[in-house]
Amino acid sequence: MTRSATAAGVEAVLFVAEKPVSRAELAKTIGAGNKAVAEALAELEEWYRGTGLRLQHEGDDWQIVTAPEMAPFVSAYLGADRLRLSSAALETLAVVAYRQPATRAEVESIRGVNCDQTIYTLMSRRLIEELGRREAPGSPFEYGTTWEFLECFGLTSLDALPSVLTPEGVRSDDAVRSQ
Amino acid sequence: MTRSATAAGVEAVLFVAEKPVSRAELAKTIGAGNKAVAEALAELEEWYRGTGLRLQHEGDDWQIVTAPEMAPFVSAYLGADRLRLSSAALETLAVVAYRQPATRAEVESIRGVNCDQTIYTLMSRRLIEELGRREAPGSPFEYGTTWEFLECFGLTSLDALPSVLTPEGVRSDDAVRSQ
Amino acid sequence: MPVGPRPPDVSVAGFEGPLDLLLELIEEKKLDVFSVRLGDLADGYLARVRAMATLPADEVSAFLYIASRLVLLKARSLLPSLSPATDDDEADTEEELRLRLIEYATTKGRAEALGDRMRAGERVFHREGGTVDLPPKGGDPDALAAAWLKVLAITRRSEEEVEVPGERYSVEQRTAEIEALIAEQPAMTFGTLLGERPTLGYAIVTFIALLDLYRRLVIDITQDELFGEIRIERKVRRMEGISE
Repeated sequence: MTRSATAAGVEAVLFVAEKPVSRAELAKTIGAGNKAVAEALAELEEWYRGTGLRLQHEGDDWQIVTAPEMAPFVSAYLGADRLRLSSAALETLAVVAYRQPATRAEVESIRGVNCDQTIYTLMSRRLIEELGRREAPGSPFEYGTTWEFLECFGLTSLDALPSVLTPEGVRSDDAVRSQ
Repeated sequence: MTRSATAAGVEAVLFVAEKPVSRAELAKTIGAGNKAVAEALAELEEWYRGTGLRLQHEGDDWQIVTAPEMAPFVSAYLGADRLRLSSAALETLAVVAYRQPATRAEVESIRGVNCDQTIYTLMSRRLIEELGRREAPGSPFEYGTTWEFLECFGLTSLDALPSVLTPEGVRSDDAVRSQ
Repeated sequence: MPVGPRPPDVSVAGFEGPLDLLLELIEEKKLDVFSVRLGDLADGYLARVRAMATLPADEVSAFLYIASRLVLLKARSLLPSLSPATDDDEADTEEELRLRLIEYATTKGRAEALGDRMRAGERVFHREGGTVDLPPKGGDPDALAAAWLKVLAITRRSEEEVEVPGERYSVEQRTAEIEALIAEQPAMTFGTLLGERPTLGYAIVTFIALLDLYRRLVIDITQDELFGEIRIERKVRRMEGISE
């Protein structure tokens, strides 16, 4: 009934991964041999039979997806007319929307926490995009919101973003831009 | 060995959800009754024992997360930092976690020192949040713990907070509940 | 995960606060928090506060508050006529302080349990998603604005917090100053000791120093009426050669 420790480790990593992961990367992350990882993947594949999940691979890249039979439920959930973002992702989106163009370092310094994962999520939802590189040390990417973002939030343009007043009554976007 | 169809559906929906989903929303999405969903969640909880995943909930909102024992692998994959808090911050967090909702004055009266700094530290790490204002003189903010808190401490729910004996030998959680 | 510098959480001389110091004293002496006479701890407590090199001004008041209550409890046990004026004055009873100590001990135990979990590092992770191909829809601009406001509020606080820590005083240093002064001048008032426009921290450190000198029988403190001027007098040593 119990799974091997390697299979549990592979499952956890694939669960959080937002893109397919190669067997070599899995082996490196888990600290296991290629053979053990191959066995773990076979074990998982077997295990997911009859569950809501399944293991999918293209060549040597693996990912967990929902089982095709569950498609009606998944689209009922995702298709509902409501944007679903974690509160972390919503905060990151707010920073990018009000401050664009913003680099990852700027977003992180404003939020005070690492934003790698949320930026990736927002990019894959096409709510934000890379605008180009800033002419600054390290040439960081600048991020901005997309056309889909305006569409999703029902905004005619960025000027239609709700204006937020700071406690001093300054419009927050002005306050930040003048910093 | 096979899961019920409801459990598989619940699993698939929770897998694609990027934020916790309430039992009522699960029921509506799957087209099942509340009771069937409750049973499916219990089934999943049991099923995940010994795997790389586990079920977490706060009140009635549910989410799939990685198992705490897998933290080293997942952190390695995501490049996540380890949480570090001073013992002062941990004390403030302990008061908020076990007594929530708690105001700043309550935390300070228990700890006997000013807690501005530690409350700020915990807020900026998203471990606690303002829940709203209490209807009392001065309308002070009430604080509670977040999902991030449950995740950082590997707790399946607030019921899983470590139970500590008070000096009287009473289980502290009982002591709190009887208040 | 934090990025960038954060102001450190201050803890004084290894203690998280005055209640922590008091608990430590009880543990060191292997006493029982339920039965110890708290007034008996006044001397030990003041000695510890005195030994602290420096205290940030805003923390001093917390230590002073407990010190003054311990001294009051001690005085009451020596002079039973000093029993509380009214029973409403619940804040002054020994039981109230004991309950606070017990509650703090519980909190400390919980904090340690949380700390153990934190150090074990067994956190969990959720999925952020990302494998979804459907175009996003149904965003709520107000929710977005609220998230922005929340981030702004936290950022603003971090800017406010970067103030330089205020003045620091040493109780020991202040005690030595007053002791030298009283050796030259047999009587003075609290007001003169404070001088013009004292800061709160300075007043508190001066007051703790006086409590300490009083405990060591160096001075006498009198006050003729409530809120009247506090007079400080050099204590006449009845028997020369007695040291503490």
